[in-house]
Order: sequence, then structure tokens, then C-alpha cells
Amino acid sequence: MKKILQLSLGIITSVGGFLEIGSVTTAAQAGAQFGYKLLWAILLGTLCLIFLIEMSGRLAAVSKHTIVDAIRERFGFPFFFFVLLGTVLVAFMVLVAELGGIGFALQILTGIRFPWWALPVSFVVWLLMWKGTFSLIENGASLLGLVTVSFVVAALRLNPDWTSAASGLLPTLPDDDKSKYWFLAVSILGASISPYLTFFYSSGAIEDKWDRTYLPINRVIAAFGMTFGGLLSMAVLIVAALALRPKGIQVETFQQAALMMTTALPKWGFYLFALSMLFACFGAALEISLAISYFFSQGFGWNWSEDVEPSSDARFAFVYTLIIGFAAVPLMFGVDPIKITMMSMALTSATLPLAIVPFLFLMNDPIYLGKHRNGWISNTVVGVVILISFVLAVVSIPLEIMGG
Amino acid sequence: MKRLLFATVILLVSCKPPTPAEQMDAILSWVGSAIVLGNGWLRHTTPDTYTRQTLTLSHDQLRQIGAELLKSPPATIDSTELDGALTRSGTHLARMAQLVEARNSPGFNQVLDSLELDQKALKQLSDKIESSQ
Amino acid sequence: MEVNVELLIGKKVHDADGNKVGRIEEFRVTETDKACTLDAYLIGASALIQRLSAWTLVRPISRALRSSNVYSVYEVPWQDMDLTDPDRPKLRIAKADLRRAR
Amino acid sequence: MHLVRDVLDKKLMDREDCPMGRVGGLVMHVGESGPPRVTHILVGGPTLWMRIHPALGRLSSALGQMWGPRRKEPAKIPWSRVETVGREVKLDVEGKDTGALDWEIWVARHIIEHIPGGGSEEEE
Repeated sequence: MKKILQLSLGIITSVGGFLEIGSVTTAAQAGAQFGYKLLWAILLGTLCLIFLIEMSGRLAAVSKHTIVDAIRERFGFPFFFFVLLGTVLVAFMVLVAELGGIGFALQILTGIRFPWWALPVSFVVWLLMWKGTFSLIENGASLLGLVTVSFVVAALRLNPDWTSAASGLLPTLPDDDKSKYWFLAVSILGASISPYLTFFYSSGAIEDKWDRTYLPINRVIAAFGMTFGGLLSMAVLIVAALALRPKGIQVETFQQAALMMTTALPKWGFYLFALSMLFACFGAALEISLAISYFFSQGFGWNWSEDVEPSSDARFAFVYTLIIGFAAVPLMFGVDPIKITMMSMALTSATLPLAIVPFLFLMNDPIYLGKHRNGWISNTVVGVVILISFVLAVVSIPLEIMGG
Repeated sequence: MKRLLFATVILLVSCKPPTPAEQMDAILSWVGSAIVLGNGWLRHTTPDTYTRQTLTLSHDQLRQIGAELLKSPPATIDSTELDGALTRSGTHLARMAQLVEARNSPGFNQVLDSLELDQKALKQLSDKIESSQ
Repeated sequence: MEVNVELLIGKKVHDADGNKVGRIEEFRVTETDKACTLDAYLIGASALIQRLSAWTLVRPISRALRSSNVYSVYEVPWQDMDLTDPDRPKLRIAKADLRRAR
Repeated sequence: MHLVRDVLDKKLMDREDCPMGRVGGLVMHVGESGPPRVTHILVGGPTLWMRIHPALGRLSSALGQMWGPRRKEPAKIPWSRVETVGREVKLDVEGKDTGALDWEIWVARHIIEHIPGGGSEEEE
């Protein structure tokens, strides 16, 4: 009975926590500019994420190690440090983008510009980390995040042509604007396969003291939670394709993105979008701050838990305090969150192999996982998707920087 | 190493500023946003401040991109016609922002109608540029 | 003499005649009551794979690539290693006299 | 047992099962006769950076003299204190006495406890 409750809670939290500024912005841009053509990127990214999440939960349940614990132990400090450097830098950029997303949502609601929101928003995020517990953060933020389901409602009300939508699930070449197309594909992959999500998930499994009996639950949460989450991203893309594209609206700014639900849901569309972004980015900001703190604490072997007083895990608390404080700075100077989002999503793709390749090694380690180690399917799916994302990123990021 | 340098040079050469067609798309995107937004405001479903700010933003963007475009207007279209259409829609956008502040819905409605005409004119120009490429 | 084990990892080893042997990757020890004594140094690429516990992943790949490369792993008993200069570990014997583990 | 795979970089737990860092380095005594013996476990700071590059190690010890708990020597735990080597390395010591937790305590005292809600002023 308790496990059924945990199961449904797990699925709900992964659905509520799935969308964030990266997935919304990339899907909205893709839909507005290329119609259904880029749906395949969401499909591919979500498929890979399902495997990664299942793997990180399995590692935690069987070996009682988070991914970061295991990377440090198996590959040693020098290698770990480079993984830390790359991953944390990118995650920090994503955190800036999420805080910016909250600020922008507040800007369109109140009219006060987002740089003014940077400090208060960071403070509230920090305060919740300082005072809150793990389950409050995970469950509270994702329950609020369920408002993002309104994208599905909007998509259904626009009566999409399902056959042409389905044809978007297979990759096709664009007629024009090839560099933008591939750059968007890379950003979508980066937004779907966020490594911080796997760190967060495996740390959560340790905080909740998972053991082998959780393996089936883990599998179901990964499969259903991430599938539903991926459907939300697809809904955003479909809404943008049907509401913005026919009117020639591209999503260059957040203000334009805010119009996407007004066609399907005239009365509440605007406010639903603003609230979706507010809650989704808020939840993501909490998760990323936690994930970065976990990364340091586990890697260096400090005491870490979101459920004890800050003075009992001082360095853990110090890391998120510092990180959230720093993240507010670029926003106060008015750095455009949409630009940061697009760049950080593409960079996520480019740096994926850094954390995921060692992770694949760990998942085949008989010492950690015994008979629960990866089969060839998991290895192949993750390996191939990571390779694709990496190659696309390396090719398209320079093109986008030069061309844009 | 040589190959790498060669590739970089190719990349740098192939990098070019946005084409006139892309600039027209951007302009139409902002005009389109303003129209959707205007309709929303008339139905009282978007807040005043956001509407006004976004209309002002559209106006600024239109002026900026328009000025860039007019520096080297494409030969296939009449540049005075383009200038006229851009100026008219710019004026309408600015006017709409003012009317939101004054909460003058009937007046806003009228200007919105004219903006939709501007959109058609701009769309025709854009199609001409695109077909000539 | 005190030596830092973590700094020996990855150091190139030469034999008594100055021939390259490989890199130190691993140390085999015996734990007895309250003490830990060194048995052997493991040198070579296979020692690295073993240290990363990566055979389950590497073996099928090398088989698929039909690589006939036999990865070398040398097991150097503690008596045969000269650590007078920890930055330049040397063998006291010739490479040919070394025992190949596995 | 293998030193790199099974000991180095493993988490250290003290007598009360409190984490006290990870095995950053191992000191081995090489004598004239008899096999080399592992004598100490090193924790923290300069030991770690030294593994990436000697210059980073020196920088880290120099900075450590200017700021923080200002420990002269890295925390060193005799191997005789090792209870078991398994998923973690379990030690028969009091974490606070080894110096491995100096930074944790310093950050708690000098930063965290000055922020309202940071927790108890005095432990123990």
C-alpha cells in the first residue's frame, strides 16, 4: 500500500517536474518555426531519459551509491574534477535561465521587469532550500508544476492533425534554415536529457533509503513519469505549431511565447502560461540548486541531506547559498534568459558524454550492480543517443554562433 | 592542424548576416504578435501592463530591424513602398500602446484593424522577396 | 622512505635496462590485523581496465572489433620495484623476466 | 584487495557513522627490508589537488595558510585505525579529532551559523 502511494507520487512528481524553461522554450521555438518536424527530437531525448533515470535509480537502490559517489570512487579525483567542472558550469547556466524564467513570468504578470525580480526570486528559492525538507521541495514544487498539464488541454483543443503530427516523430530534413533546425534539435535533446535530473533522482533514492525491493517501482516511475513528461513537451510544441506558426510568430522572446495558449484557451490561456512557467521554473531552480550541492557533497564525501539543519551539513548548505547568490548576478544586469536557455541547452548536449559515458561504465560494473547491471539494450540506446546528441552539438553550435 | 584552420576559415566565410527574407520574417513575427496580443487585450484576457510593454517592444524591434533592412533594401521590391509600410505599422504599434494606457478599447480596435491591413501589405512584400531568391 | 600511493598512479615504469614497461595502475595488498602490506604493483592497460572494473564492457567491445590485441598486464612483486626516485620508478630486473598476470 | 579500486576515493566513516570525507591519498612506507606498508590515509585539500597537478597542490596549501582553519599538515589517519574496508572505509576514530572535518566546522562556525536559522550556536 505504501509502495503504491510512493509509485503514484513518483509519477506525479516526475510529470509535474518535467517541464522547465529549457523544454518549453526549445519546444515552442521548434513548433513556431518548423511545425511538427522536430517532434522526433523530443521522442529521442525522452527515450534516452527514461533509460537514464531507470539506471540512476537502479544504481542507487542496488549499490547504495549515487552516480556522483560512484564516479568519484571508480574514476578517481582528477577525472571526477573535470566531470564536476563541466557539469556544474552548465548546470549553473541552466539555473540562471530558470531564475530568469521565474522573473519573466512575474514580469508579464505584474509589469515589473525581470532584473528587479532576480534578487527576491533567488532569495525565496534559497529560503526554501534553507528551511525546507527534501520531500517538501520534491513534492510541493512538482504538485504546483502540474499546472503545466494545461499545455495538453490547449493542444487537444486545437484539434491537431494527428497523422502529420505522427510523421514528425520520424526525422526529416528541413527545406530551409538547416543550421537553425539542427541547433534546435540539439537544444531539445539537451533540454530532455538533463543530467542534473539523474543526479537529483539518484540522490532522492538515497535520501528515501531505497533498496532492491524498489527496483520494479523505479522502473515504472521512470517509464511512465518520463513518458508523460515527454508528452507535455510535445504538447508545447504542438500548441506552438498550431497557434503561433500560422500567424508567422517566432518565439524570439518570452513575451511572444506567452501568447501561445491564448488561441486555444482565450480566457485563461495567458495566465495559465504565466503560472506554468512560474511553477515549472521554480521547481527546476530548486532541483538544480540541490543537484549542484549534491554533486559537490557526494564527490568530496561531505555530509549531505536536505532533511537536516544547515549547520549539520555546513558545506552542503554553503554550496547552494553561494550558487544561488551568484546565479542572481547576471539576471540583475539584464542578461536575456532566453539566450542563456538556448545556449545552455545546446551546451548540455555537448557535455553529455562527460557525465554519461562514465555512468555507462558504472552501470556495467559487476562490483556495484552484480546481476542487476545493464543489458545490451540499455547500453546501446543510451550510447547511441548520447553519441548523436554530442555529434549534432559539436557540429551545430559553432554554426549557430557564427550564423546568429 | 591545417585542416582545422581551413575549416574555421570556411565557417567564418559562410557566416553571414540575416538575409532580407529573414528580416521580413522577423518583422512579420512582431506584427503578428501585436495582433494576437491586441485581440487578447480587447477580450480583457491579457493584463494592461504586459500588453503595453509588449506593444512597445514590438514597435522598437520593428524600427530596429526595419532600419537594418532599409540600409540595403532588396532590389526586387520598391524600397519606398517598404519604407511606407514599415512606417505605418510602426506608428500603429506606438498608437496602440498609448491607447492601452488610456484604456480606449474602441480606438484600439480601429488601429488594430489598420495594423491588420499593414500586415497584409508587409506579407505581400515578404512574398516578393522570398520568390525572388 | 614515505611514498604517496596516489601520486604513483599513472607513472611510467622502466626496467633495469631502461626499456619501457608501462604505467603503474594498481597495487595489490594484503590486509592483516591492523596492517596493510603491499604484494605487487600491476602495470599496463589491462591493469587500468581491471581497476575501473570495466571488463564486462570492454571485453564484448574488443571481441566485436575482433581486436586480437592481448592487453598486457605485468605483475611486479614488491621486491623487484625500485622506488628510490618515486617520480621515476624502475624495475630491478629485466622486462623479459617479468611475470605476466593472467 | 586492490588499493586504487577498493580503497582510494572511498568514503570515510567515523566511529559514529558520520561521513568525514573521502580517502584522498595513501602514504606507503618503503623500507630496506620487508614489503612496503600502507601507514596513513590522507584526507582533503592539497592532497587532492596534487593529484591533478603539483602546482595546484602548492597553490592549495598556500591558500590554506591564508584562509580557513589554517591547518599546516593534511589530515592524516593511521592505517591501524581502519576497522573495515567495504562499501565505505570505516574508521575507529572521532571524526572531529582527526582534522578531516576542520573545514566543515569552520564553514559552520564562520558562515552558516551567522545566517538566521542556520542551526544551533553550540553543539555538544
